[in-house]
Amino acid sequence: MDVIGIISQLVFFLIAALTLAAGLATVLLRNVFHAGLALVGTFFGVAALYLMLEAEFLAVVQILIYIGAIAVLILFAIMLTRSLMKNEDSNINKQWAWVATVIVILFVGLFILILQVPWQHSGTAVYTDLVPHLGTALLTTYLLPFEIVSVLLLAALIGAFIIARE
Amino acid sequence: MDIWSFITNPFVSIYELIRGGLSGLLTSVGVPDEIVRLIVFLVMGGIVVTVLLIVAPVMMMYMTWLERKLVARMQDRIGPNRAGPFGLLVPIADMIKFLTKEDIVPEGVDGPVHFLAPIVVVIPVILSFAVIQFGVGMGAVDLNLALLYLMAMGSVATIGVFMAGFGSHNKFALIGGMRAAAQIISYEIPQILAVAVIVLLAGSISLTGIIKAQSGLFGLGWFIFYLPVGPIAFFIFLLAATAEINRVPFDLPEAESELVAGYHTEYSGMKFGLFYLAEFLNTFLISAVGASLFFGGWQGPFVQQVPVLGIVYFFAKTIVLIGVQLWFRGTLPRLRVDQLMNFGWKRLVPATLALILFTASFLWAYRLFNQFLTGLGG
Amino acid sequence: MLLVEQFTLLIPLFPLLAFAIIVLFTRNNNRLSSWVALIGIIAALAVSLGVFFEALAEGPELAQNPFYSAPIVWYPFGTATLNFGWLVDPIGSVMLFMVPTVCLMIFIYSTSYMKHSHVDEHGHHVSEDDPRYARFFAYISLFAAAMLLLVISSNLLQFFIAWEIMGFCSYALIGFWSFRGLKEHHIDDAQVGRARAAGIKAFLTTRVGDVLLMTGIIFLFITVGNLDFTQMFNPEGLNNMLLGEPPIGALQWPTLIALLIFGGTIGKSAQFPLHVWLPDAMEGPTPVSALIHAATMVSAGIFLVIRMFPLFVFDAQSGGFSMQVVAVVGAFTAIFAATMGLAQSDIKRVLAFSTISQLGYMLAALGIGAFVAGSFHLITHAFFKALLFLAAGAVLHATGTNDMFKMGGLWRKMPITFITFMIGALSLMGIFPFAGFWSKDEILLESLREGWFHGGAVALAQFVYILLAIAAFLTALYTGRQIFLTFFGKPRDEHAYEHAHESPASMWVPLAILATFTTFLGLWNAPFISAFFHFVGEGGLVGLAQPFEHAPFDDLANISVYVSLAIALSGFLTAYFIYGFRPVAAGQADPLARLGIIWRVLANKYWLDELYGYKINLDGTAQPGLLLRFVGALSRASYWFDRNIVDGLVNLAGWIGRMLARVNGWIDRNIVDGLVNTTGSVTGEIAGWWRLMQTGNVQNYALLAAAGAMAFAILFLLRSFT
Amino acid sequence: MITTIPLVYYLTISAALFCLGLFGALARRNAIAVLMGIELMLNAVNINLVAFWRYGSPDPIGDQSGIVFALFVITLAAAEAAVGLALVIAIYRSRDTVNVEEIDLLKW
Repeated sequence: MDVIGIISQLVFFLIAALTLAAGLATVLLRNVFHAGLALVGTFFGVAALYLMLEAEFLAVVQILIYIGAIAVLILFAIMLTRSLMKNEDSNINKQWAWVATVIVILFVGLFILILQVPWQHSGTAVYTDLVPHLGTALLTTYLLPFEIVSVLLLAALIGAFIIARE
Repeated sequence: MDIWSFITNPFVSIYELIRGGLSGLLTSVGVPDEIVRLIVFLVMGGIVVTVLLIVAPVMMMYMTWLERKLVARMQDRIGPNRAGPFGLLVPIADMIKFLTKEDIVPEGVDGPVHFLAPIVVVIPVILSFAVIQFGVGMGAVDLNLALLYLMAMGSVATIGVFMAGFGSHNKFALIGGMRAAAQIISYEIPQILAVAVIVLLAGSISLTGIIKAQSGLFGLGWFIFYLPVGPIAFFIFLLAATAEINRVPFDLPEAESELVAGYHTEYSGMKFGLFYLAEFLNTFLISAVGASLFFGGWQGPFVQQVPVLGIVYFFAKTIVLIGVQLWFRGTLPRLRVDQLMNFGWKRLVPATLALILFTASFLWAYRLFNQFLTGLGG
Repeated sequence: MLLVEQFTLLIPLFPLLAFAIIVLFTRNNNRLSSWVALIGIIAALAVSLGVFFEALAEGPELAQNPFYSAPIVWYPFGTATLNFGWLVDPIGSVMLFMVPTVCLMIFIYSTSYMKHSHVDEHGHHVSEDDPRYARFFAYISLFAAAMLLLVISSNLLQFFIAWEIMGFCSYALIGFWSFRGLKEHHIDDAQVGRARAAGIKAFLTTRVGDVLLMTGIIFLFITVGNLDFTQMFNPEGLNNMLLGEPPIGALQWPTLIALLIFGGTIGKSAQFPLHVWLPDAMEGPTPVSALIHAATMVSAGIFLVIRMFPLFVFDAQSGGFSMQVVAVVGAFTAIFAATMGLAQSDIKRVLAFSTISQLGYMLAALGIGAFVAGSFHLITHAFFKALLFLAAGAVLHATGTNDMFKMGGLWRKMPITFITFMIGALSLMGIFPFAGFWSKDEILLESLREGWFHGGAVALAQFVYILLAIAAFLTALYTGRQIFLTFFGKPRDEHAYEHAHESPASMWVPLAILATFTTFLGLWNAPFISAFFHFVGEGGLVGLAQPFEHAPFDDLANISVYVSLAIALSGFLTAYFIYGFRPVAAGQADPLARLGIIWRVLANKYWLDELYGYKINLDGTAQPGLLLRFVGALSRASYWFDRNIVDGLVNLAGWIGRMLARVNGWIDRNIVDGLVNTTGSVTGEIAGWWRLMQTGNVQNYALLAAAGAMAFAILFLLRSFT
Repeated sequence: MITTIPLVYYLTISAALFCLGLFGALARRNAIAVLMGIELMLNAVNINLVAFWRYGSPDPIGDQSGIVFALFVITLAAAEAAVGLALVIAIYRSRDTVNVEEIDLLKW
């Protein structure tokens, strides 16, 4: 393996480690606000993974929507519901041991599965401007889902407003 | 490289010289090609980043000076005039003050969050500078998603504001932070939509593409001249961007008469300095983006012949736009929260949507007309 | 090369834009609104004329290579795409010439017509705008836009959209005076009631046809797989329809679809039996009647048959009978409506029945395959019928009444209106040399030739010819009656006569222009010129490659001309002897009323309104017809049946049940309950233990779901690996 | 660069992130933290979609279905977050708690 390969693997492991660490912090941190900030970190890590996968558009969209909108929304909700979570004895519920068992089995199963399947790499290195193709695909092949998703967003907008207003 | 091209385009020439020299040196020593490219990439990246990191704070320092001078003039005062000629040394004195002041961390704050907040606020702004095109061929990166990237970076700053508000353990800071966050996400929408109008006109989301699209009319084919769409879009963009960086008249999150200083109430010393830095860099950034989108960036007469003029044009336009924002600050009163939200959601958003619809249908009709003209020719 | 054709889509856009501008911005300014509407239609007319002349330059080849483009992708789904665009073939281009021209005349006319004069409290005559002046112009702009869109449609669905917009516009305009503001002096409450009922009646009656049409479109899409006019009629698509099981008994797919589509025409073009809405539609303002009867609504129905003509031809070639149905319905409606027209006293209703009758002519012509004659009659009829309506409107605007028995002698007071009305009426009767003569004679000639002289006798065409000839006589008769009652004789109502005056220029100029067209347009397809035929008929039709047969100008044609002229003149003379020779005096009954029972049948429109329609009275009240009343009575009867007999039975059953239940109750309480209680308590014990599973905690449920899914996944994996 | 990192790496990270998210969704007390766990799971799915697009598609430029689906997932996640947080706030208003264990009106 050449030097560039080694470096890119190093970069990948760094990103992966940071992403997983932030993910772990998200689910384990006691303070919900800190967990929210760790979630932001995870989102950044995933965006970096998208960059490694040469999906720049998706990486930017990830930052714009996940961090700029969803994470901010979550932090907002945390602030609005903040006072009651101060003196909580534990942030983990009673069934956590069962959950841990299940996810460990799940992860091991998935890992074995991933190793077992003979994946075929057919991807070749493509660095071109993918966005025009993406836009065309969205407005032709995927027009119907696109429209449905926009209607869904409108419904969610109105629904969230109706549910949350006083 | 002849002397004429060096004189007309000095910065790019110097950059090319260093790069050529470095790679030539390394190759001659016998380093493998791949490693040479890697090293050259890292070194040149380091040089560009260093230049940016020096230019940005200096720019910011003299913007504070400009603000003081201009606002003072508007209020019929003289402004700074003691340190140096015309008070030109005041920013330096300010900087020394920031660096030497005690950094007070109040009791009860959320330690790491409180510490990281100013950094998180500053980083996205500096990252944004990566895609700004300061002159012909003078951008750190020519990203094909530059506009989207700018918007994404603008939205990341919200997290920092949240951290500052939440980590300070202070109700003024908390209210300020929430106000700031609500304001930023509300005004992000009209801003992005106004930019979308320009994207429609230029047919590109890369800053270079947009600037190139304004090269007509002897370097004066700026989008602001595209009546009536350009001026309206620019006006909306300017308002939304001003709101997004919390400046007058949208400076509710740091309204000193209500909230002491908003989310940075509990900061002092260089941490406060970082907030200050972020605010002014933001002002510079949106002025630069506005200049690029609506005023052609570095486009101007004779820029093809004398590329160095591009820098002059770019900075001139940017400084004029900064001046406009300072003018806002000197003349306009602050809005109320409900007025702010109503204005954003009930006026700006529908207006921009209508504008996009209009622009798109106009472009469609224009294309049809062009086809017709082509038919005439054939 | 200048390609005005590229801008065809702009034609409907201009009036639509006018509609939008009036509704959104200028609705409070009457003058400005009318100007906006006028500019919209003038712009549409300009582009239309450009397209029309370009089409003329192309000549008959245009039929097989029409101006066509469908650039707007309306909806791509799967492999099929619905593209909207424009299609201009020869007959479409002629429509593009006719529709905006007539609409423009009507628009100009409306600017004055929609003003009403009344006497204010100081005794002065005041002329003021209708309170809904701007709205009126918005509606008619939309109406014109819809019709123009329909004419240029490249796609049956696009056509149907325009069709339905027109349906709405007709509803809104017929019921235009369906409510009355404080300051509205020109209408009374009875009129408000009539307008309201008439609007609803028109809308609902045409709806019957529209549903049939929509069903037809759906079937067409299913069987052919395409709704684009240029691709719909290719041989594979049409032959597809013949594959598979025929839908109903012997009725094959093409016949069924053609008949369903013709159902739309029956509704829109007011053919028997759905003609009942059209006479009542006279409650709208007169320009609306002109718009509906001449340029837009009813023409749309005929135009639908014209557009779908290849389908009818294909059906006829594959042994179906849809064209016969078209011919029979048309011919029958022609004579049927003409008889009813004889016995009307309302000046506009006579014209309404004449419209129904003339539409019948067109359909009869199309039904026997005389495509060009039918199309030409559509065009000429539009001009002279618009003329007649506008002139009649001028009369009733001047006299303030629309009862012909209150008019009389008006020719002295309104000479221009009289002359233009005469031109239109002579054209309607089919008197040489006006437009109606040429087009109507051609229909008669074609049916005559088809019936007897074209290689054997064809009963259908003979039937059509006889009916149409009688209808021509009746047409001349009732038109003559109308003229003599309205313009000649002595004034029968002094007040109305005093009130009458010549119309302002903005009303008579359109009349004069239309009269000019009516006088000279017929020459376009006069037998010795036949330019219209060369243009429209010689290239066949979009989707129909074979050209139409051009009839020679032979002896038969000569004879036919004299025969039809004689029929018309005899009808007119009959009218003269009944009404003109001895004018009807004030208060005297109609001379034709001596026919007794026949007269009553005609005057009451065969009691069809009472039978299945919706009878609208003069005082603004309305009664449902017998059929509707029968349905109402049926539901009331079933309601009574339900209340008294079914409920009684139910109550009886209930009472018996209660008695039995008492007996049962004892058994239940003492014997069964013991068992049940035992079961219940056992179940309760078990359930009390089981229900603990329902923790109400969403995470518990989710955990179980996740674990279950995982278990299945593991099971699956184990199976696939072993 | 793409060839030096096997697809398996991405799949493993995605699986791990998914499991973490599942843990967060199933074991956290705070309703908002539960929503955060769900967001993590959606992100994991997205990584998979993009990775399969990048490695598995024979024509990554012409057929960007992986990206398109990831975009749709992001959109749905945004809608989910908005409605979910609105629900949490509504519950907080009426029951003064965001502890999922206390929100058990359906309990036996």
